[in-house]
Amino acid sequence: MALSREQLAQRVAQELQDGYYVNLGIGIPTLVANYVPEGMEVMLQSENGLLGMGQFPSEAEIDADLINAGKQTVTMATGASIFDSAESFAMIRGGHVDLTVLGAFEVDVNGNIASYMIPGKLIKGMGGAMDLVAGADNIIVTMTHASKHGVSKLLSNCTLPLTGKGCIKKVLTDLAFIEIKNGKFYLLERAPGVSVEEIIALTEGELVIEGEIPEMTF
Amino acid sequence: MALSREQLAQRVAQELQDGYYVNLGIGIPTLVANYVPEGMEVMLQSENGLLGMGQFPSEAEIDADLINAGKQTVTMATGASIFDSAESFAMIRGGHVDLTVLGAFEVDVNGNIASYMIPGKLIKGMGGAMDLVAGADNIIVTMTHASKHGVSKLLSNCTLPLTGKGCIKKVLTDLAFIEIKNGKFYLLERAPGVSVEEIIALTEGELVIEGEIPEMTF
Amino acid sequence: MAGFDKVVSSYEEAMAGLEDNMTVIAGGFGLCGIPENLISEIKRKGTKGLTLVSNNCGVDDFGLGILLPDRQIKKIIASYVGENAEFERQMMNGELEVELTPQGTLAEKMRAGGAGIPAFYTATGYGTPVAEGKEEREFDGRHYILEPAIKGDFAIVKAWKADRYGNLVFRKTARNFNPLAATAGKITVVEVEEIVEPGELDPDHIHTPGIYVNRLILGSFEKRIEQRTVRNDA
Amino acid sequence: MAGFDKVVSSYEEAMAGLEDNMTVIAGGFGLCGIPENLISEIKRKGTKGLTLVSNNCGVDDFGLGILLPDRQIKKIIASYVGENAEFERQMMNGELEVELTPQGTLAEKMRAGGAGIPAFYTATGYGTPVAEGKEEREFDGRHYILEPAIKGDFAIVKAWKADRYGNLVFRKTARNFNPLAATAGKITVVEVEEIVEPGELDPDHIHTPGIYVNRLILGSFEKRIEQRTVRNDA
Repeated sequence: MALSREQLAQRVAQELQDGYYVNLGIGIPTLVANYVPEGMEVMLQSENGLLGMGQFPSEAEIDADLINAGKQTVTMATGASIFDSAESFAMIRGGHVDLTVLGAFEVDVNGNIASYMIPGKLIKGMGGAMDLVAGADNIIVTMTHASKHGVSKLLSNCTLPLTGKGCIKKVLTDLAFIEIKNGKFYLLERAPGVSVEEIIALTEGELVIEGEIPEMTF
Repeated sequence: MALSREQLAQRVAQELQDGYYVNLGIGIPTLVANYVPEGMEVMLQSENGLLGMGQFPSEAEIDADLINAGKQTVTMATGASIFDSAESFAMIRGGHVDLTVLGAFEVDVNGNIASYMIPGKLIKGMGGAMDLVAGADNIIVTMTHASKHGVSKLLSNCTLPLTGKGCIKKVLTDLAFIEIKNGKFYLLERAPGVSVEEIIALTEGELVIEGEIPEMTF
Repeated sequence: MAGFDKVVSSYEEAMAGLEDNMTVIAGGFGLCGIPENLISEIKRKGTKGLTLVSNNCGVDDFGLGILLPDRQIKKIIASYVGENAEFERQMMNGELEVELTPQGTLAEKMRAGGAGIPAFYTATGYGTPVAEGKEEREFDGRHYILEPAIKGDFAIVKAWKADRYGNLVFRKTARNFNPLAATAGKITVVEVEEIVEPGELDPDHIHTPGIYVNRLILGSFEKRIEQRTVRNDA
Repeated sequence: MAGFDKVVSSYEEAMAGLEDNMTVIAGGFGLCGIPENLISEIKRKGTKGLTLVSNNCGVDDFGLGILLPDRQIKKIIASYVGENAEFERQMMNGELEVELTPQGTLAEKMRAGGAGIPAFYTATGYGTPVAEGKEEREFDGRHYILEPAIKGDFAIVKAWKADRYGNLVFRKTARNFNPLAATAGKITVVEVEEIVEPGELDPDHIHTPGIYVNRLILGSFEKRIEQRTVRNDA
């Protein structure tokens, strides 16, 4: 069965390591914070200028001067630091963030990602996404494998305007965990109960299947 | 008579305005701080990361963590701020300092300045001088008009390696106050008791003399 | 102290000299740390044809959004916009020009503007619509694009505390773009919650040295919250 | 807390992995705010062929100058050097390569290295020996040169206080190049006068966030003064 939002977050969380500085995008990526493995600590970077983002505040703790990149009120974790936007993106662009998790509309076999703009619809802007994909070595894209109508989002070539070129190496969809290299998708894992054939059918870009593909475990 | 070091500093100080942020180079420029006119306030920028440099410390105040760009122990003036070297030169390069005063070996009619290197001698380096001359709109160079052997330092073309190209507009020597424009030196003032002829004789670059040249007043 | 006292006593004085068709750089992220009263003064003045540089454009009735109804904004350079209906309408009708700029590039462009760096290379936006018309270049086998600096005729900034010399301290994530905007205005105007005497702020903890600040005004702030999120167990 | 605890217990551990021919970026201005014990550890280790990036090169018996007698430095990138006799001798004999870099350009190169900016334009050095071999370009009628970023295999930094997570606070003008060096090392090693628990430093007043810091060690410091200047009337 396709992974739930929570399962997607859980599977991403398995990629965390103790001491990782992590930037989590809006949506499913945000949920990853709920599944940090026991005994492990990660520090969340919020690109509006906060390293060490804490949980949401209580009513009494709400502070208009303390928000995250999604403009939600938050708190600071112990050992947090505050900085301006240039410093925040120096951190991101300079490759100091250990893991970036973000959503996308499409990715392709060359590691291109489209995530910010659907022509003809209202264009809200890329926010920090272009900086995040260009700056991070270690990025996990989380997305549904295909649209509701069965149209694949893992493509030979992205059709939408790009957020970044050649920068994505790992994609976790509701059906599969996939690595991108050598201009191809490599199937690493499949969602529990999802067959390799189902994944092949919903993957438009070239998909390499080597040996037995294990099911994800949670 | 040629101006003394103190008179040079005094004459430069006449160019100060209330509320000026000023960077004073090592040597004669440093003395300018002693002649800030009554009722006027200026704030001294030290390029190692201090805005609001105070006087030298008492023995009890000496602090190894508080020095100026000449590596001398100093104090902070009221309202001072501390910043890193990138911020300090952002300030300088970005043109936020109102007046820069520095010494030189040579200047020429095109506003070129040579101040950091005499080939064949030990080369110590330019420190912050190249940034200062490139970043400031308002620079006063203080120097002797000629060498002890009577060789002019106000030239058609600098002979030494340049610190900056086309960036100097005002030069105060021990003999004259000179403006540089249109590829020429313009004599603005002469030191008390120094004749225009003496200045002409010691100025190698083209010198324009328009009307009566007043003596400096102190 | 006259020479370094940056305090002005009215918002009219704070924004004096702002004229039609000028470029204004504004601090703030969403509605957090925005110079709300300086924006209101621009609305009151009715200045038109402005190019605004700001990460966002406020909401319909707060922040930079309040400059939309009277068509005061000609162009906005921002990373994320459209949180307001009037913005969408003007953009769709071609009444408002929008130059989308990645958030980090926007921050760096402001910093560069203030720091005398006319342009810099960044990998951000390479191969995307942002790269169109820009120089591309390889360094060590990686692709970058050239981004020019941004400077403003005015910068409008919100800080927490200041001394009369214009030394600024920001509070929590209300810092965001404010220190960068402060460096990039020909005239930088700052509104703050508290003004103290010079010497009261620790020199080691000043975020923006007063050299960048031209005018300073004491304000009172609504500080509207865009996404009021609380935890359930609290 | 294990994951973010950057504290190591020996200087040997602090500089582990430093090998011959690596590039080391060092904070400090003159002898102010230099990582004196980390430099001593490099001397003790005897690492050779180093490229050093630092505003200055210490004096004969203190600071980076102590790496000269054993010829540990192959090349130095600095703005102002030669405060020591051995430096002069090695430079004159061609035993030591010196790349003079304007102070502000040096600071900006370190910052760019840490910030993922591969190169930037600056007017500093245009038309001077510094511009030789560099691209020149006009923006708005002014001349600039292209300067590449600097990154180090190691960065060695002196801060005042740190928490165990590596969040740093600097003191007075001992800050100088230190925060910039901290961002530009593949491995950034910091020595400090005091280590406190996470949460003890005000998040608004942290100069260098811990993300840049790999190793942290508590040191004791001589803090030698280069020009001890006092006023007469005091």
